[in-house]
Amino acid sequence: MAETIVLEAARYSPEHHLEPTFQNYEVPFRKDWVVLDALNYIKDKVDGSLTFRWSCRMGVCGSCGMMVNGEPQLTCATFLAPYAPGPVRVEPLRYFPVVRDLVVEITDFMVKLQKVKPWVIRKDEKPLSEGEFLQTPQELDTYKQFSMCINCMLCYAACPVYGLDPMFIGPAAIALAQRYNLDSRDQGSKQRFDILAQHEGIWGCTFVGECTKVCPKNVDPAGAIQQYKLTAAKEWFKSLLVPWGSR
Amino acid sequence: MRSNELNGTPRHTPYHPKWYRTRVSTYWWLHQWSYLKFVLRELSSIFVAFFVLITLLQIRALSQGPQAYAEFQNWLRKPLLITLNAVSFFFVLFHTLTWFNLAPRALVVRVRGRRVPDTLIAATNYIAWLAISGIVAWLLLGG
Amino acid sequence: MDISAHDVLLVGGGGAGLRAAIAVCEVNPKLSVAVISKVYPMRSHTVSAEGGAAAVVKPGDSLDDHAYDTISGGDWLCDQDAVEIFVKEAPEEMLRLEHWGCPWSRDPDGHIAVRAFGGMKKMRTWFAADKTGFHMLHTLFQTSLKYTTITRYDEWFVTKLLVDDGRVQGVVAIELMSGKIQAITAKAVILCTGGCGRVFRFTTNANIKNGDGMALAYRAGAPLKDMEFVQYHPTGLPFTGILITEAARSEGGYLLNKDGYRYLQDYNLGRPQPKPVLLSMELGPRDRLSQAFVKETEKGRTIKGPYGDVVHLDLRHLGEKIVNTKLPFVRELCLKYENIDPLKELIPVRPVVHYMMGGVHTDLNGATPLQGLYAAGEVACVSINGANRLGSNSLPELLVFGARAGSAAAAFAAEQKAPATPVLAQAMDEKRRLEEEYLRKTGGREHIATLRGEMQKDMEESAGIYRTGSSLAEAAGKLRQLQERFANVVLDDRGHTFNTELLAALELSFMLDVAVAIVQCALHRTESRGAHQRTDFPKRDDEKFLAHSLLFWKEDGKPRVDYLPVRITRWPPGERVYGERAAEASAR
Amino acid sequence: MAKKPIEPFLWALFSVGGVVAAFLIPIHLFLSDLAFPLGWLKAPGYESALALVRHPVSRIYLFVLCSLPLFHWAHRFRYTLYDGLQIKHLNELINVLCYGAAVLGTAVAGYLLWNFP
Ligand SMILES: Cc1cc2nc3c(=O)[nH]c(=O)nc-3n(C[C@H](O)[C@H](O)[C@H](O)COP(=O)(O)OP(=O)(O)OC[C@H]3O[C@@H](n4cnc5c(N)ncnc54)[C@H](O)[C@@H]3O)c2cc1C
Ligand code: SF4
Ligand code: F3S
Ligand code: FES
Repeated sequence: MAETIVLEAARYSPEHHLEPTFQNYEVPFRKDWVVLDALNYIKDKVDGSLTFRWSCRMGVCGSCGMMVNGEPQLTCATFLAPYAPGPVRVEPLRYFPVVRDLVVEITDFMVKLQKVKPWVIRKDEKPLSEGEFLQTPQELDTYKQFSMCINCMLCYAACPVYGLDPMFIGPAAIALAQRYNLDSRDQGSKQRFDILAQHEGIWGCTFVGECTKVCPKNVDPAGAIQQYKLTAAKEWFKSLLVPWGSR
Repeated sequence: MRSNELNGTPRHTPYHPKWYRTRVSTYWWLHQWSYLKFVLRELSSIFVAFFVLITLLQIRALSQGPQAYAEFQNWLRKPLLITLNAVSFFFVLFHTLTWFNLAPRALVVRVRGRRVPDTLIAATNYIAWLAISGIVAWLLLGG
Repeated sequence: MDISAHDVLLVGGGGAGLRAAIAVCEVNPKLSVAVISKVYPMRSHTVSAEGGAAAVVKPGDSLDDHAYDTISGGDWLCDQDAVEIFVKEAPEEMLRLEHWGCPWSRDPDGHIAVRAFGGMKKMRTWFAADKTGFHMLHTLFQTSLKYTTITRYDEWFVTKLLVDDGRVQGVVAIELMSGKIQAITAKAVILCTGGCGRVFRFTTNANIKNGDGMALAYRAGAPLKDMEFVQYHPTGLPFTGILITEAARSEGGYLLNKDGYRYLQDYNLGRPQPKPVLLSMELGPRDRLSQAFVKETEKGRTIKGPYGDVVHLDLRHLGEKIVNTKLPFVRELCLKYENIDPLKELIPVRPVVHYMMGGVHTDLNGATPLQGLYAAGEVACVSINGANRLGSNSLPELLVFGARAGSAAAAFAAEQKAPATPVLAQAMDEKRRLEEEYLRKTGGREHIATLRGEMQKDMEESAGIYRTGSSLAEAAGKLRQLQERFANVVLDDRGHTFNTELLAALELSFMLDVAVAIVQCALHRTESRGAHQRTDFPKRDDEKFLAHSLLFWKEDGKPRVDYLPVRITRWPPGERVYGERAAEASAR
Repeated sequence: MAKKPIEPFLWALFSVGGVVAAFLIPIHLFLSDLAFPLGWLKAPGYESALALVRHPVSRIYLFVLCSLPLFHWAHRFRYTLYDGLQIKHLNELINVLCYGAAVLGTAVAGYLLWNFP
């Protein structure tokens, strides 16, 4: 086993570069190191200007997503070992504008997230004095998977449709909308319908399915979107049959 | 205007972020095997349409009488047609496989509150597919 | 210089910050609220809490039981009026979160499920599988999106509180994306910046937990309280500090030293049995287990690893079935983040810093003695955690005191006039300071990582699980040197755009202040209580120290320590007993 | 709702067409376009083929077999053109071509089968 491994890190600073370049760093190679450890080694010992986001180092905060050898990965959950003998290429998440080095701009997602109204919508609030909403484990199970999203943006970096059309609401935001639609406590699916059922919503998705494949938390956004298409189609036929119905 | 960009230094206004955007290549679907597979899956629809075309021609030939029907059968034997149809067959099979594997994700089936595993649904699909194919073959081969 | 103005300003977008922000909106929808956070809110460290959140809901449980568990667990250093408020309001707050959509785990009949937790006599810990903090944080964040009066400053870093006329009137913050330094004024500021685990070398805490808020308040003139109480968790993974939950031991895991010997039997923690026995051996209390580890190390019976000494947690005898059904997350963490399979390999573990009991001194409404400044969450010390926090009390604390601080700040802000101009001059000064000391500095040769490493090492060696007067005095000296060397720090990165190295430098300067605070408080408390264990003063001393330490900032760098009596309402100080004596006590 | 979007309807056609194509086309294609022409299996003679197709149930079956998969194709091909060639701006033209072809094919199928001798 080699003692060191080479990391090819993307570098870009709008103050100094016209476009990203790669810089090679040789780092120690250890069995228990993840890619993020190598990046931190560089930042601490070699080059303090290498820029990337991270926080929890346990795969739950969602900040450390990057492209590792062309695949979107959480760098705190991706060991160096399988990439030996290297080099390992580390780039910012694909399809997002690059702010600096390995940092991308995700405001776009934050805006879309708010648009799909990811909160419980009720016709009338239930007073606290009436206690909790009852929800059986089965009812919990219908949306639980979609509530596991850590907003890491790997799915966006995997979805070519998002790359081609930045207006596309995208996998995670739709999955989160669906998370609330399927929650037995929520009554807001109608309010979310018009946002989701437009071309930039579910219909833009061509079921490439890569979003689900790269998702580190098994959220299955691809499933969420297709399921929602089915719901939308059912609604369409229902409204055809009962045009005076609620919608 | 961008004179200073020629020597490699960007124009940058302090405190104004400037992002670098990469344009998605026209050949994006060639860059990754999974993307290519996706595009091939989508293109299988062309062969689906091609099959429909042949079938419509065949029905027309049939309705025009024995002569036309025989000519049509001969035409189908042409190497070009055989090749096309062979390719077509593989794509159509590819469509079937991907369709069955993906369908359970869109159509969640619950039995007594529990989600039926995707593999079980896919397996059911495959079995149904074999059965249907058997019936069709039996009918076409003259019962 | 750009300025923006709001009514109430939250520093921190974790559980406490978001709860407080929503509280402000609900109390007074006319107020303009700002949430400043150095990471996107949903990245805040609340996200990594696993176990659960305690609140009394089930029949057979009572508020008094919860209060007593909390107070005795805190070794009688909790303010009992605060604890009473806490246990009373926790169920309501947790319910509110349920109404907002938090996916709590359920009983088959659809009611909230609860689980047992260390130090809690009754089952009262609500949980959302093993991702409780994650679900709470995302529920709060997503719910906060519906309030249009909240303005978010995501990825902005607060460097200073603006104080004029004895009142906090805003902050100076850096926008990471652009490097812009600007003033954000407000009529009330609530600090919700979380803990400071990164002051130590091995910690379960995320990279962002640097005690920023403690240092900000302290420098602005608000006192810090009980800073000597730092909680260690006995089983963290070395190097990463990832937490291996207590459940691994309650399922029957063994702790072994380098000879494969269950060393806990040497420390008055009972005799080894093949099956786990409550309150004995591996199921002894967190602090005692951590202390035994130190003693083992002194005897040279721990295992030397690349990241310091470790002992082994042995789950191999539990078998695949138990590990996969009861401890799947433990296995996943070991496999994914440490490249170890607990079915076949021993897990190296060591005590790691987990939680900060102390923090910014506040009253029951989160108000600090400094007008206009509030604090809630781990950064604050109300105090309900006393000398030792019980597991699963922190998450409900965020909600209860976040909401209280939010309401109080809203009421305060509604009566204040807009901030005065002198604060803008201060903001200009701060901007100049940041540029001169970091971005445009010439010379300097100290590197951040080096200084940080030395600080963490010093803290671990002298202010760790066991402390003595001499080790603390030595640490105080070393920290003073480190602060001097810090003046000489140099950055590789002088850019404006997303300068994380500048952030790391500022965080280090905050951490150094916090480290000094911890050491000073520990030095002055000549007794042993809860998480604060002095080998030179091994006994609890209620006569002198049934009191909170208060630490005041002084310009000359020699902080002043003061004491504030603990507020006792109904539970006079008693004794904490463990091991065989605990069994005897409960038999009686 | 002011305007009824047609998207869900088109998607439903695509899906049903996809199901029909997945279940039925492989065996038809294999038999009629490969096995029979190549003589691997004995093709039904003119008379029996005529009799088979003449049956009303067969005619409906064949209509479905031709029409729905065409809409399946139209949907997929449209998106492949959008994304594969990055020509979404030609949106309307593409829609007219794809769905026009599918409608035309359906009409032809209807005409042929309705007027089948
Ligand atoms: C691994 C682990 C497991 C835990 N498990 C449990 C459990 O099971 N039960 C329990 O009750 N407790 C648990 N805890 C403790 C509990 O999670 C924390 O105490 C709590 O989440 C702290 O929340 P907070 O809102 O105070 O701070 P945080 O969530 O840490 O948020 C701090 C916020 O402040 C912001 N901030 C900080 N500094 C600045 C600055 N200078 N400028 C701008 N913004 C700033 C950050 O961006 C962040 O948004 C656990 C802790 C850990 C580490
Ligand atoms: S759906 Fe999965 S990949 Fe996408 S943001 Fe959420 S956790 Fe990340
Ligand atoms: S990859 Fe993209 S196209 Fe749909 S299935 Fe996933 S969102
Ligand atoms: S650092 Fe939090 S997910 Fe990787």
